[in-house]
Amino acid sequence: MLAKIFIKPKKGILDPQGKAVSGALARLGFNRIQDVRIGKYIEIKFDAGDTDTAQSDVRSMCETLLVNKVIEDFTFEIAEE
Amino acid sequence: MLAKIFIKPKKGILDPQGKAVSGALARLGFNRIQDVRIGKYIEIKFDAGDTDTAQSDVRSMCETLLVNKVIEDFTFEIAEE
Amino acid sequence: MPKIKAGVIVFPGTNCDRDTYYALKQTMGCEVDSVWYETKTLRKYQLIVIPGGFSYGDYLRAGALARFSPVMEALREYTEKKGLILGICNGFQILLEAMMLPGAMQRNDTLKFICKDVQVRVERNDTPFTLLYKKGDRIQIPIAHAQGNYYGSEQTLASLEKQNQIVFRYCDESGNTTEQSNPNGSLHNIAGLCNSETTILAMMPHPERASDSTLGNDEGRKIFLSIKKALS
Amino acid sequence: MDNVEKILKELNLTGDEYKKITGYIGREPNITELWIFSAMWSEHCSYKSSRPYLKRMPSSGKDVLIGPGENAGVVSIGDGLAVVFKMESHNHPSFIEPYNGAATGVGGILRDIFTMGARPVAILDSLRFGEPDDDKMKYLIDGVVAGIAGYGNCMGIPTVGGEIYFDAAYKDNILVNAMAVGVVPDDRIFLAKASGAGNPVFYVGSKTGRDGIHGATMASASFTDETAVLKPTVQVGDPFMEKLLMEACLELMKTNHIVAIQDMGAAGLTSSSVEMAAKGGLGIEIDLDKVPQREEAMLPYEIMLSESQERMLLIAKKGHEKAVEAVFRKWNLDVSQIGRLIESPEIIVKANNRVQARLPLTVLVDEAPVYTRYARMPVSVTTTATTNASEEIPEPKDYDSIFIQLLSSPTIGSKRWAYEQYDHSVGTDTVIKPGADAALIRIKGTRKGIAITTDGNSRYTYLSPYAGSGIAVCEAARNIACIGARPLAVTDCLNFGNPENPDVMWQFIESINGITSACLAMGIPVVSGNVSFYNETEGTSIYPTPVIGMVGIMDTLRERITPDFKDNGDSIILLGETLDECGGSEYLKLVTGKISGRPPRVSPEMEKRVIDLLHAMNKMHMVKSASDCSEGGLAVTVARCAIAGNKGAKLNMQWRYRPDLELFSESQHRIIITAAHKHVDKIKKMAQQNDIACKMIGMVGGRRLIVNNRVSVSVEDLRNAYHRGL
Ligand SMILES: Nc1ncnc2c1ncn2[C@@H]1O[C@H](COP(=O)(O)OP(=O)(O)O)[C@@H](O)[C@H]1O
Ligand SMILES: [Mg+2]
Repeated sequence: MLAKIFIKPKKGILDPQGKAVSGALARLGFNRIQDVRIGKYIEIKFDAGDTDTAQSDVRSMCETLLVNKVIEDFTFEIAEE
Repeated sequence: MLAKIFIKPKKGILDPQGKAVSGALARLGFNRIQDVRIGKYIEIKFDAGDTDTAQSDVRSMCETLLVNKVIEDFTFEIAEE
Repeated sequence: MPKIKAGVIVFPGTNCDRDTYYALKQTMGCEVDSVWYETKTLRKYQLIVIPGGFSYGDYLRAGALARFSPVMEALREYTEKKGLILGICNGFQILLEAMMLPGAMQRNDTLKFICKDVQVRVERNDTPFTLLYKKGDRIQIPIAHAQGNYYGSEQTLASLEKQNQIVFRYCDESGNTTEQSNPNGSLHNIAGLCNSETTILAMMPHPERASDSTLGNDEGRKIFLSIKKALS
Repeated sequence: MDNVEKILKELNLTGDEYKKITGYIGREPNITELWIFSAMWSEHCSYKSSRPYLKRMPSSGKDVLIGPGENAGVVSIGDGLAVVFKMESHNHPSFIEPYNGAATGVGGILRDIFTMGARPVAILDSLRFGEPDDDKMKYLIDGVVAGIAGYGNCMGIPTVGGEIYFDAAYKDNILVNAMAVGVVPDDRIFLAKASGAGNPVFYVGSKTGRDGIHGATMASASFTDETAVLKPTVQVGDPFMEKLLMEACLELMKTNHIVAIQDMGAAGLTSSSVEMAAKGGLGIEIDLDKVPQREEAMLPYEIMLSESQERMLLIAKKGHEKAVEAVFRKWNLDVSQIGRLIESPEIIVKANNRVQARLPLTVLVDEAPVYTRYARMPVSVTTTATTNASEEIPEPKDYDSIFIQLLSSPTIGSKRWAYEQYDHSVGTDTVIKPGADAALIRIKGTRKGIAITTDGNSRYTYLSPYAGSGIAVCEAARNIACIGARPLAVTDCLNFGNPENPDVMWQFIESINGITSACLAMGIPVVSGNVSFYNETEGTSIYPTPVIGMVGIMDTLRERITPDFKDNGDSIILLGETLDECGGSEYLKLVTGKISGRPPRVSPEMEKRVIDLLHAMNKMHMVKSASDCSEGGLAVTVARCAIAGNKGAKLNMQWRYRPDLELFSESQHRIIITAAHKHVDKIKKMAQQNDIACKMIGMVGGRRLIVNNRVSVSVEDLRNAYHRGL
């Protein structure tokens, strides 16, 4: 299986990196940027019996290790490769 | 528009962070992990006349700034929010 | 003989500019300007230093945002006239992002910021930056970075080796370039690179922190003295 | 207001306090006003449980330019220069989000320094964690260390020292204290004291979000499950922004455009505006619509209470507005004139063209409640602190192995794993780096150096807050002396449990008394500090943990001493007396797992004599190396000197006590020095004249550390044990 995990800063939480990149894009002439948020993209290849197990495995990986729930939100997708 | 950009380490490039996370997941008991790759997830909200312009804008943001093509690959999606 | 004129570029977030300024004055006795990142020409200088620090907070990738500053245009023009450029730490990262040297920096393979003294071996002394060293000299010098893990594709590495562009490599106390002595995972133990014309030197270690015996180490001093000699 | 009780509870105000408020202002406060009160009257801002006791500490001295009360203390060091320093805690935020909690702690203390016009030259961090053996604690440790590194490194200010202790008492309440030191010309010091009614008030730096709205309240409450609900308010630090803010402020401070400046720390805009105006005896009017905002639809109280980082409030001179704005624009920073000073001593807060709050400043500042809390000696002091520790320790069969275990224990072992992540050489002023007894920072353009250290052993303070706190001062002074400097002044960070608990209050008062008597005896003033109460979780308090930050001065860098053994054949000399004192020691804990017994005896008078003696001997160029004895005792000190110098040593002890007790006793007021053999007689004589015990205990040389017929370990093995890491 292949899990694709998308992590981003929670709403309301300052994202200094996004802010800096937003400024840089504007200086480069992309001047209709409203907001930039930068997070992590994680791909995990793993074995799991079926999609349901895979779903619950990935959720628990996110919650225990991959995501800092105090400041980040996440979503994920699972494909059978 | 909302662009979702997925950046990951190029194939063949050692990803030390991915390796560390893979080890940590194994220690947590997720023992059928084959590979972990860690990259960036970027969301950009911006104005663009139509999807075609948006497409080409985002591609050029990636190629000029957001992605370092020596070590990274990217894909993106655009939604009309 | 007129005094050498050097410029130290200051980006928002640069933080070794004052250290570098001081070291240039102390070692080379040259005239030094702090050069604001919006400057449009560098014609009056014989040496430009891009110092260490966290330009634009090192956000996105170290050096990625600095690369688009106005002064970088001026720097390109300056290279055409064969002026000398020394990039230290963040300066190295910026030169890579600006594609003035090949390759890219990844995070240290320890995944941590590392600040300590390391040993590097001088691979060539026929550059303006190293002419007072002997080839094979081993010098102790501090590093302080989170992204100093040099990566180049196989072709890039082959060409760097072939053209002899590797100026410093991490090594052990006996001068051997072992895996153990490589602090950050850099391919081919690369700690410093030059361009093929040897007018640009980019290095992760900080010579300005190893140029004053009061600080317990002046083994990097000869880099500045070499430049002085080359320009005189 | 409906439901006053519920609101008061959320705001951490008591019913009596509410009554006081209505009495003073002669009406019911509205919700914005009540929030302002809750912030200004919080423990964190008002020091309502601690104020009377803090006054006991000596705070003046001939070199003190500014004592407690300003953003940081300022002490003259001659040559027209002064050092500015302070320590602060960021405990609760770091437990919730270790990386950002620690990072913003560093950011906050740095702002306190450059607010005063000083360029920060060093950071130190004093950390307390639970035992490093579970995943949660490892996560906290990694995050905190990385957060400190992340902020300080980006700012380009070296983190040059600190300390890390591990003890189960901190399992659910870690401590993260950060200290910063700056240097300023003594005629360019800026204060947070407003002047000139009509002068404009400027807001600069990051935009305001809903970050840390409960910050001051959270720091004034214990941890319960309810505090966990406050999580979304966590602050994220932006060191890049702070670097720009610092450079812009320092640039502005070279001009004559501003009259006062204050960072927005705890309780953000509220405390900075109220304090600046109140200090100047003026009032202030601010319009929240002019405050740069990051989030939509923020309520007035949210803007007033936000603890978004990297923001400053300053008062400019009327007519200089354009010039002020130009400096901040150059650095790409948000700057906005949000109000002005007024004659009448009150704060007027407007938003949406309406007055949202209007309160008299004297009530907010001077009438804040003061509590004389009930204090009582805890039972533990009589039960655990009076046992005879040495009787509980069986003599080891294998000295080598116990020695190696001690050397590699988390608290004693080298903290290289942490300080290698800190850029400690940026600035090109770090003459003595982390790893020695104290750090030494040179001041370019002079021959001077400043020495800095932090100290505080909370096992001692748990067993005897008075003695333990005195020891912290003594040890700090000794560490300063060991690198060849003279102690100058102290900043403190007093981390305690819940002051409403009489046990804790007793610990707090005893601790203040201990610091006070040690500082008085040694002539060292306390010029700044911070109190952090409510370090408890579900009713269990941490050990009382006063941390002492000390700054010393060295007139010429040539006087510096380092701990490493220098030459084979040098004599190893012990200054000070070893007693059978293993109470509260690392050795006792290692062998028995207990924290008990009487802590070592403390005598600030003797400490001063030892320090002065070392200083005198150093002036005569007789001291080749010096290092003090602290945790782990004499044996650990000798091992560290051997490792640092990469040289062995042979000790010939004349045992007064059982050898293990003598080797690992933590008696205070002791320093190990080395000297050329020809100086030994002179050294002994000087010691005798000053009534200080002095014994030659061995010689430098070889590749092993050998103690009589008990210990024999190679320097290599010592090094591996010491640097093993967690
Ligand atoms: N958190 C830390 N950050 C930076 N340096 C540290 C830290 N912890 C310890 N050190 C350094 O390691 C050395 C030894 O620390 P410690 O054992 O506390 O010293 P001492 O017993 O002399 O007070 C000192 O130089 C100290 O500054
Ligand atoms: Mg010490």
